[in-house]
Amino acid sequence: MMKSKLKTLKLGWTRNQIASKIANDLPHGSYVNLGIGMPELVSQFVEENKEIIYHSENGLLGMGPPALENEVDYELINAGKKPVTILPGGSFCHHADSFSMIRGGHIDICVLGAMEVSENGDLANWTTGKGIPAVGGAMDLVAGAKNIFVMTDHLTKYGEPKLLKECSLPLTGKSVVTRVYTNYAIFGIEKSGFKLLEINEDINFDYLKKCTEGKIIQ
Amino acid sequence: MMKSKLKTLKLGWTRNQIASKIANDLPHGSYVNLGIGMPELVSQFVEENKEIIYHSENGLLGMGPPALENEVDYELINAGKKPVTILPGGSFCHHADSFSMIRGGHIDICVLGAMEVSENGDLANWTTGKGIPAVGGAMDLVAGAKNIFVMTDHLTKYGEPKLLKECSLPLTGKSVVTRVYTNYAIFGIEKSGFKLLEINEDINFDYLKKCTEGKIIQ
Amino acid sequence: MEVNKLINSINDAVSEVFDGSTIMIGGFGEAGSPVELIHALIDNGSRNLTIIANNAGNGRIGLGALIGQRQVNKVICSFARSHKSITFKEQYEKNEIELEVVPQGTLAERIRSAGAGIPGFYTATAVGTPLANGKESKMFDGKEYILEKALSADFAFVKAENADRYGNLSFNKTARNFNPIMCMAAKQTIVQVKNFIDVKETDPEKVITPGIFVDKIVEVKNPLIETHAIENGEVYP
Amino acid sequence: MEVNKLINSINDAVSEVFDGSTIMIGGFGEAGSPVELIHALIDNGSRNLTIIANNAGNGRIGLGALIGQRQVNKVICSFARSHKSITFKEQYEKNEIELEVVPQGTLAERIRSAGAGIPGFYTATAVGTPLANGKESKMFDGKEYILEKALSADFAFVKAENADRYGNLSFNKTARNFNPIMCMAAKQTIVQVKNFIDVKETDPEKVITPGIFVDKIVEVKNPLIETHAIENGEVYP
Repeated sequence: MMKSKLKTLKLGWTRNQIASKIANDLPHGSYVNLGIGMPELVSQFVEENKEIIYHSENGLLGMGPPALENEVDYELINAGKKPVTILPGGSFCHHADSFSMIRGGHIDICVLGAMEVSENGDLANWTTGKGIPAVGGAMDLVAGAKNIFVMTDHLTKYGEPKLLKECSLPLTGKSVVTRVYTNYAIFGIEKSGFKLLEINEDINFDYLKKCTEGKIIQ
Repeated sequence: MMKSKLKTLKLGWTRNQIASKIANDLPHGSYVNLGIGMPELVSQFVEENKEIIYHSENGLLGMGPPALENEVDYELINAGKKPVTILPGGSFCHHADSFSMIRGGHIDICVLGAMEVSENGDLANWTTGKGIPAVGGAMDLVAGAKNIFVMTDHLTKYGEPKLLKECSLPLTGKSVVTRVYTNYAIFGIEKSGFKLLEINEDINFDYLKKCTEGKIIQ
Repeated sequence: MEVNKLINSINDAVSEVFDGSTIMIGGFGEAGSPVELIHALIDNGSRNLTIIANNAGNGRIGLGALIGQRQVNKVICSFARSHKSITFKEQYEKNEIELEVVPQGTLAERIRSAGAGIPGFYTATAVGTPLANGKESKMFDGKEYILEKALSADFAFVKAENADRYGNLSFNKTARNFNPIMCMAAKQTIVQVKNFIDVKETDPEKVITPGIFVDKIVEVKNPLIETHAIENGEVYP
Repeated sequence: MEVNKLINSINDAVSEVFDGSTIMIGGFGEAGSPVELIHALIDNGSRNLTIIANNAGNGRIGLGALIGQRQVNKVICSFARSHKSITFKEQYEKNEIELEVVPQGTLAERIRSAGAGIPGFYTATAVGTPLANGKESKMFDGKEYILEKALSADFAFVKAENADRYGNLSFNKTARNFNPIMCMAAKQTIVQVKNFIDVKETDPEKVITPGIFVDKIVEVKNPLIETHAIENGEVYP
């Protein structure tokens, strides 16, 4: 391993390109929860010919785009606490009902960021172990949604791999990730490791292996 | 004991009189569930100067009187499946929410019939052990409501005591009854037995004791 | 492309039901009972069914008819005894149909739990009674509770008042009963609805069952009224 | 005599809160947060409080102010980390306030369970993580779940949009959040409401929280808007 020597080159797909690839993989009519931060980009790239229904865990199904200045209602917010809108056919519910949708396996896909992912699908994305521990709905989402898509840079800002043999940080969930989208490549999670589904055209496989601590299956 | 020799005299209070005594004991503003059958009489005798809110476990809070012929909606029924009405300020809910009101201890008083009551407050009122076993909401009500008032004839139609040392029939709940209203007397349930609160003026205490297998405390 | 869960034919709506399916049937008494969906299931002919419902059917229509057609092996319900419940009684007395009795609130909560991803919960209901036999118990703060397990199904048959293309539902009065929680607890939820409405008419504050819990909708504008049908001696098929 | 849960004075509404109370506070972020009730609690002065809420307050108003006044010993919440959460951070870093972190869905379900008379339930949430430490686990169908216990309170502080004299509530959009389930889980539920409405305006199909879960209502027609108040640097008291 040569973690510390890898450079943080802005290689591979841009964030928008990753978002677009995820958007392409959302089936028509699916119920999707987009995590706070990078995953919020995904909705912009959904093709016109399909309809996705967005869930926000604070009790909003059928969420629309962020509220324009003249649309702001501070009691119509998303899980990131930003003012949003609701689309026709949307609905409000209380927190126990909203998390029943999650825990009960009714959300088809949840897209989340990651600090670390292990080759068996463990996810760490809630705390570095320092500062105030704050989990929000992350543990419920990873345990409950049918598919967990991770959207992340392939390397940390220090150039270290995020796709590991085992996570070193406190886990959010065990064996929960089903797919990983990075700027370098897209992987499924199989019992034996990260199954390579697509690699960015500028990345060669040897470099990908060097940047990935966990086992890659071709 | 001389169970079989007791006669089924129609002594003591009428059913309406028992219902009226129970009605007097319902506090203003209380949430009350009246069981199917005899307990349904109670609501007629509530004094004008207080307001009781009736719960029907099939998802109706704020139940009004039975529906008149021109008011019948077969989808507005009570737990006995008879058409009823809803009062202003009433509301509908689903079964899980309705039984949350019961199981969560939000119903102040539930009035139920009984086949047998034991001196420690056990109640048997759902099956004789013969025929199709059918429990409905009885077990939830007795386990959940804050107070369980039993309304019953003091003797069975064969002249046998219903207030026993121990129930012989399958139980609905253990140590759940808080008060018993019969045509002969009114009892609280205490650790040591049936605490006599009021006796009908035509019943003498010796006769009451003969008609009651469980221990009476004066 | 727009999401639209409306199915034109009621027979198509139930076409995926298979022999040996477990089916939840909404309704309490006749309120909210999806009689027309059950009749379509009689046409479909699937057998060896397990039915989860509050009651065991009345007369020879709806669930009463389904049982009469000998399509049902087992009923899980709170109250199977009614003077109008003919077909269940006939078969129960001959040991030809199985019955699991569940207290009504426990039944509701087991269904809701399945929908909410909770495999088991503790309740004081039935403690000390024959219905607690064989169940694990546990003390919380000095009081005894029994463990009850989630109850799920392959299909839920539900009756609603209004539905839009997403499957957002509202119900009529006490016809709500088991319907919303059954929508949550089945792999496939099939709804018969009196009024299929435009999504613009859906008020987001007033949706009772959000569309996420609904798979198929079929419009039945004039559903049979059970009381009248039984009074008239109606029989299906 | 008519049931009427309206209280004229907000200070009277919270007057029964005592030192050492456990209080649920509704809201998710600023949506549905009963800021004026919390300010009345600051006036009331009760100390050594345990607060159950999703967040740990923002700025120096509402829960942020209550913590700033050192009335709170412990916070049970899912997300206490926010750049606007000043007072909690100050005290947490000095070990002057206790924190119990609960996953948001588990928090909601534990509250709902308390209201529904369920002392414990099993969930897959947090299995294999540090938040499962010390919790009983159990296998259901080959999968591991942990036991989570009901979370109740002495008081619930709730914000609603409309209330009638019975305490039937409706909420504004995502201000619903934890409010309805907290109403169920406390010994005494106190509601600040924007509009006190005549009972004739209550549609029985559209009640979100039935009055059975509500004890006291106080009207606050123009509640503070947290975003604006924090931008303006407002401080309470």
